[in-house]
Amino acid sequence: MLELADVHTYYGTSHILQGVTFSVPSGKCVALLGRNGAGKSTTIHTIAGLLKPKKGDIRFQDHKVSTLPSHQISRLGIGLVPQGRRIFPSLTIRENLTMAARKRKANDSGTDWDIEKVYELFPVLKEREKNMGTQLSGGQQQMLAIGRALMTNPQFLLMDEPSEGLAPVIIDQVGEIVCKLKETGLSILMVEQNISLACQAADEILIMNKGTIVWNGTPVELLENEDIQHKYLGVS
Amino acid sequence: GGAKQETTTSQSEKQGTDTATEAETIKIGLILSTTGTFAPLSEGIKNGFELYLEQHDGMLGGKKVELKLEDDEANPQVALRKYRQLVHSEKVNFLVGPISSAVVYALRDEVEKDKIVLIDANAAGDDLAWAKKSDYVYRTSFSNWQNGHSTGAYLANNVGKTAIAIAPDYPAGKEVVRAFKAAFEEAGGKVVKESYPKLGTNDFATYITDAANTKPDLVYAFFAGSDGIRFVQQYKDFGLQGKIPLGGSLEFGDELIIQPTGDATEGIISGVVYSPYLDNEQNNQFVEAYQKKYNKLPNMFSVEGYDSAQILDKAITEAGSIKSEDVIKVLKGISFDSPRGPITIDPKTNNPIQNFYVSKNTKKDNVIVPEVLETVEKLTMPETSPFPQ
Amino acid sequence: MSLLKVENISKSFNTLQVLQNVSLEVQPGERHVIIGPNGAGKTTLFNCITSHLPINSGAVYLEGKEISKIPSHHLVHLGMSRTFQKNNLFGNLTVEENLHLALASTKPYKFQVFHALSTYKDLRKETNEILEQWRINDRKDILVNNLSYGEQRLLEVLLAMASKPKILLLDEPTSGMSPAETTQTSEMIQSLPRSTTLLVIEHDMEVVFAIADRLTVLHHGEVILSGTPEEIKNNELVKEIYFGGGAKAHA
Amino acid sequence: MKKLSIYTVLLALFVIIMPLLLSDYGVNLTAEIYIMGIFAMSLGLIMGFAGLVSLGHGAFFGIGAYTVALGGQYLQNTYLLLLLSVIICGLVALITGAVFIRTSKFYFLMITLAFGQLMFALFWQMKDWTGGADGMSVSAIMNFGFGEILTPMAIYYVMGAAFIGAFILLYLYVNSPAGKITRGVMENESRMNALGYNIRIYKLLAYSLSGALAGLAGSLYSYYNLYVSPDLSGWMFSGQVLIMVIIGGVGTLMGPALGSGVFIFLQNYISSYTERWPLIMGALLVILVLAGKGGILHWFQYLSFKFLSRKKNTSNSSSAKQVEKEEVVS
Amino acid sequence: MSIISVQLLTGLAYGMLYFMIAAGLTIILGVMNVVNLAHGTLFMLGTYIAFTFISQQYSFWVAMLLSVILTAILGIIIERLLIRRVYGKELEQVLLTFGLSFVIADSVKWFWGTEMQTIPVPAMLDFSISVGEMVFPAYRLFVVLIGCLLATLLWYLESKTRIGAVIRAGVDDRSMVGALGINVGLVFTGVFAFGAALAGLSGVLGGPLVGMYIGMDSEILVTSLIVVVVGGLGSWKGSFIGAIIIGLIETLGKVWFPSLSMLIVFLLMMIVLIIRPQGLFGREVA
Ligand SMILES: Nc1ncnc2c1ncn2[C@@H]1O[C@H](COP(=O)(O)OP(=O)(O)OP(=O)(O)O)[C@@H](O)[C@H]1O
Ligand SMILES: Nc1ncnc2c1ncn2[C@@H]1O[C@H](COP(=O)(O)OP(=O)(O)OP(=O)(O)O)[C@@H](O)[C@H]1O
Ligand SMILES: [Mg+2]
Ligand SMILES: [Mg+2]
Repeated sequence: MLELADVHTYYGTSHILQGVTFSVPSGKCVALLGRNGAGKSTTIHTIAGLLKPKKGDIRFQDHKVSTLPSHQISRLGIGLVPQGRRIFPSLTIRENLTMAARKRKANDSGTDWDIEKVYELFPVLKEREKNMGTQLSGGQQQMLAIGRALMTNPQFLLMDEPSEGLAPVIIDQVGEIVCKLKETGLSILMVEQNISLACQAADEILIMNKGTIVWNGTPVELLENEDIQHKYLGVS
Repeated sequence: GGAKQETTTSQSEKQGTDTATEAETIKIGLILSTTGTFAPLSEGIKNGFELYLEQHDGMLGGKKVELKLEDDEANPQVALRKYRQLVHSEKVNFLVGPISSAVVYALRDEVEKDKIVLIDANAAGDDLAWAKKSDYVYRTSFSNWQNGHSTGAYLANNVGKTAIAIAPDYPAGKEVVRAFKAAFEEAGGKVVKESYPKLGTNDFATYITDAANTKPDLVYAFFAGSDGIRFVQQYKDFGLQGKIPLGGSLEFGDELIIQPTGDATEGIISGVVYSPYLDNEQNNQFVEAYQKKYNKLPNMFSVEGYDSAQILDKAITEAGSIKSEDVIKVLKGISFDSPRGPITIDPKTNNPIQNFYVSKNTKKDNVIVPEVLETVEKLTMPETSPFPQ
Repeated sequence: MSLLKVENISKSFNTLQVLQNVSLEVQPGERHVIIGPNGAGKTTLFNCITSHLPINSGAVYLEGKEISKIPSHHLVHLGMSRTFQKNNLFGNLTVEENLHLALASTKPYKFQVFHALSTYKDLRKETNEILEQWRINDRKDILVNNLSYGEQRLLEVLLAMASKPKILLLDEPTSGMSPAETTQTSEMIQSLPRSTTLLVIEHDMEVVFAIADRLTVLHHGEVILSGTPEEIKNNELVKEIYFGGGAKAHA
Repeated sequence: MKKLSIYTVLLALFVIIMPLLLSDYGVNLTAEIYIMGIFAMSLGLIMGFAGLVSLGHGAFFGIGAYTVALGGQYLQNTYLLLLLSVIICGLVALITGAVFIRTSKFYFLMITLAFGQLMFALFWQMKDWTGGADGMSVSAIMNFGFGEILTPMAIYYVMGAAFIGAFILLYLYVNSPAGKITRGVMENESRMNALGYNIRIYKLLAYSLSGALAGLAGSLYSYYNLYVSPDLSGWMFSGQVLIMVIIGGVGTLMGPALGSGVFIFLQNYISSYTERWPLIMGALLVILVLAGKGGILHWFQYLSFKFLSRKKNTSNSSSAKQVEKEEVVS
Repeated sequence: MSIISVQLLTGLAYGMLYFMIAAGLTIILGVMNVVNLAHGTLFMLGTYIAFTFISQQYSFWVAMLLSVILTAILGIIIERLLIRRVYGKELEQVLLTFGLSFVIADSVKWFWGTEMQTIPVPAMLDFSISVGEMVFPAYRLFVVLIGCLLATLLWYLESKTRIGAVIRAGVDDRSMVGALGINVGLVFTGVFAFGAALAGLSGVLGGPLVGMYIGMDSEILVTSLIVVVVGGLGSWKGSFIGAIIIGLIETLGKVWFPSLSMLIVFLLMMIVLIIRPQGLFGREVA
């Protein structure tokens, strides 16, 4: 569904992504792990069109997206849950959700997300819908960010550390949500620090280090491979 | 300390005049306010000046003239900087200038020091003729006192005895009104109320409705530029035109206000020094030439510019020199024929003695024309200020 | 005497009651961790303790002295320092300059207007010590905006520690850090001298149980339980509202 | 410290050499540029190092100028008059600043605008003392105890020295702990607060210092121009200085002074050659912005940075960055 | 009609005119975070363009329409070519729009000359309503009406459409809005053009009241900036109330404090900001 081929991205003169190649099959969840500063967010941003790759090719379904502006990429059906939530502070919670709303394309068959469905998923958002976005607690904001991405009715979801700042019980819930979303046909690329969440939700694991993919395999393989865990994830 | 300052600067100044006398051309610095609200006034002066030059082969007093135009932005601080540039760098021989009185007062001290002749083509501050009179500054336009004084007697004798006076809250406004008030009350009238809206007021409704309420015999107003246009317009909109006679300063009889406001100016009585419809030989020629060159009617400012050139022409010719000391001897008391009538510079005030034409704006062949009701002959400023300080 | 004592404080935003009669005591040298579901009021509690928000009722005492009305910047000089849940750094300054600013606040020369800051040796020395200790010497000239998120998180903690506080309030210090950095930070927190008392909000259970002497559980703005890690771990209610099936509670 | 000595020597050389290259008028204009340079630096200080953008800085310039104009009628001592202006302006800045800094950003801009207009109106309406809209001549003559300073050349050197003095003062301040802390306050108020700083005190300190310096510039201007009018406090003038600061480069010390030089020079010369000077000036400003490096000084830094990094391509990026950062204060 | 009611109406009419000018400014400034110092010149341009068409014998209404369209197009050009490059850089915006205002104002002077003019009141409104002894020009009532219509339109756009939220979000975090599938560039161009069109519209409607002259741009700019600040940034409702307050204070101030007429609005702004540093309706700065 999504394919990256030899993608290079720079910040000014610093070469961050140094030839990233991987693909995310339809209806699957791929988790991207790696230490801080490895380039995970940069990868997500490059796919979402917030950064332009200098070299390489990104294809989504039949489209070459690496040259498109971000709003067109989003309209192709790629949703983004960014790192740090990036809630709009001058909008109320309801507005944060409604401003993103977009109808699902007629020809695909996933669940049609609307504000009621999102409220069902995260009831606390409904309680506080008149509050400004930044008046939520950190974890609540994370829920809002996920809800906002769902409002665009994506076929493909980019999630940058969705579990950050969430209580364990909610993390479990996020895992469940991810699985549910997969069932509705959504594909997901998820950056995660929480290895157990990643292993629970993902079908495939990628490990990134210094701007390249250094390992890939299934969750089971990763859990068995203490070497890799230690070397690239710093798990002792 | 003043004496010392003079000696130190006069040296560099002497150099300037020396080189200039040798040269064939004379340099004239034109300090006007070409940006901002004074732009139309400045354009008139510049046009008039250039017209005179064109008619005289670009020469004044038999010498080729090089004009240097500078914009003072109606700000005395900027004007001083431009002044220094003109005098110290460009080494001009004469200055013609400013629109604003604040600028003329700022320049006055400097020209005294540098001994440069300044022909005041517009700035009307009274004090320039009195406390701040300078041997180097000669006015070709008119003073606020003259402007306010000119209609006072006529209005009291012919229109009514009680008046409300309105003028903007800045020195010119106050000076015109005090002169008007003195003349009006001397002739038996009474100014019952004075109001001073801020300069650049958008809305005079408050003052106009107040006037409607007070019911004086007449309203006397002094407003220039866009303020004047708005005032006249709103005087009509609020139904006072034709109800309470409006008398005013010479601006209300000038093309600059009549042309854009049209019918709204009908009936206003003002004391003009100039109108393109004045019938004298000088003026007929002038209007024709001006219209030919600029494709529009001249206004009072065009004449000010024209006369500034004319007075310099005459003075240089008569003095046979462009040295300031020689020229100022001639300038005192000089007379010439302007499109507005005969003019003499009063040596007591360095201010022109000239006719004022009390006129009423009247519609003729679909255009508004100031029709002369009475001529105030040879209006001279008093030698010292008649007002208590 | 307890170092920090929170007595019956309540806080509401308009009609929303966020804290209700919260009381809490932290003994000198203690490592006290606050846990609770999202939106329980943990960050708000911090804001109330540090005077970033005015409290509606109750009082906060530091070493027996009431501090509820003392402006937040002054608390630093009484020995209380904090980090923010959302990174709050000097993005356009370098790492080194960030540390300089953090260190200078307790220096007598902070109102000095003539001597260059760089001439103060003690400041340079302390900065270098921190840079060395955390092995970020090579990052010192980088603008903070250009650091990755996890690196910024670390700096957030370092800034708060610079004033050598008696009590340090950390709001989710390891959120957004990779397991490696999390371990490192957790170790760093543990290695802090006992002279620094800690009050920590954290969602990472590994970290929580690695550092906590005592735990307080906050739920809907109320303290529902306070006790030793063992007590908390085995509490059914906490399992239900927070740990979620207890699956990872024992990591 | 070493850097400062180098800058000071360079500036001093500049001040000494310029008269050899310039005409009388050029010297005179440069003296004015020094004064405006001090004024622009004072505004640049709060804009670039405290994040306070003021559209009423002319208020202090005006107060300084009128202090000399009015005080000069009773006092002869130049030191005393200058000191008086500086103190009055510093105090006024302290008092008004205490109220103004409660507002932020655009609101600060507008409340200072109102303050400037207030002073403007005051000078305008106290006609008996200030001559009102017509302005007043200044009778004070500069005398530092070595005789009266009257020749344009002497005035030039006084202004040049004052300029260098102001630069040194600001350089010291900007690099001092208080200066750096103020910069931190500009970057992130809430963090500075959490770190234990009273942010208001630092803002106020910068604002008062800036006001006092603007007052000094105003009082020097009074001596230089020998004529003052309310326009010195008007918003047009304040706006012009603001533009000078931005042209020169916000966040640098010398930038604003450079900006004032360029602005005054251009405005003077373009307007002598064409009546269309506003159009050309405006277009130049637009082009400067579109070129996208910030102010003029930023351009210098950018070019010299390029030059340097080409020369020593061995130096890695972090040390190159260091160069860039250090130059910022110059 | 008593004197005081005439004065109140006058104040209201001016307030509405200020509102129309300030609305464009506040939308661009508060909502897109762009300080548009060229707003005054767009206002001026509106007047001059309308004057040209009217003197070519077009009706007032046609001239108004054309003027609005042309200023909107100019707005599009300005946003696309210039403003676009300085989003988020406030000081550069100041420099850019200041330079632009110089360029536009001087071009106007170049093209139209320095003559002062007025735009005649449209014939169908060229009458006065008199009650008792007092007279009130109908055109001013018309201006009040248009002001109210504009307020209604803005209210509708804000509360009944998504556009308001999208724009505010765009200011908070532009690239995030893009990542949600909204073409921020287009939205911002639209908003800027709308603001410019409002400037043009108020230029035409203000023509019969304030006239047409070189230098009108800066006077109008300062007043409208004050309106925006008194009302509170980014809130058109604030500007609405602020404009009415300023219109009334200016009018009544002439009666009550004649000696303060020069600085009454500045004083008002100062007092408002001292009491409420974020303006009357501005959001509290967090
Ligand atoms: N705006 C920027 N300018 C320059 N360099 C940047 C910028 N943002 C990130 N970097 C650098 O790019 C590298 C990769 O950053 P990225 O944010 O992709 O890391 P990450 O893998 O997402 O880390 P984390 O887990 O901390 O979020 C880091 O070394 C960082 O310093
Ligand atoms: N400024 C505010 N205005 C209104 N409500 C607020 C404000 N700040 C926080 N809240 C609400 O108060 C409650 C407590 O928030 P707080 O940030 O303290 O939660 P928390 O325990 O830190 O949660 P998390 O673990 O998600 O960070 C939440 O429901 C939040 O929405
Ligand atoms: Mg990341
Ligand atoms: Mg929290």
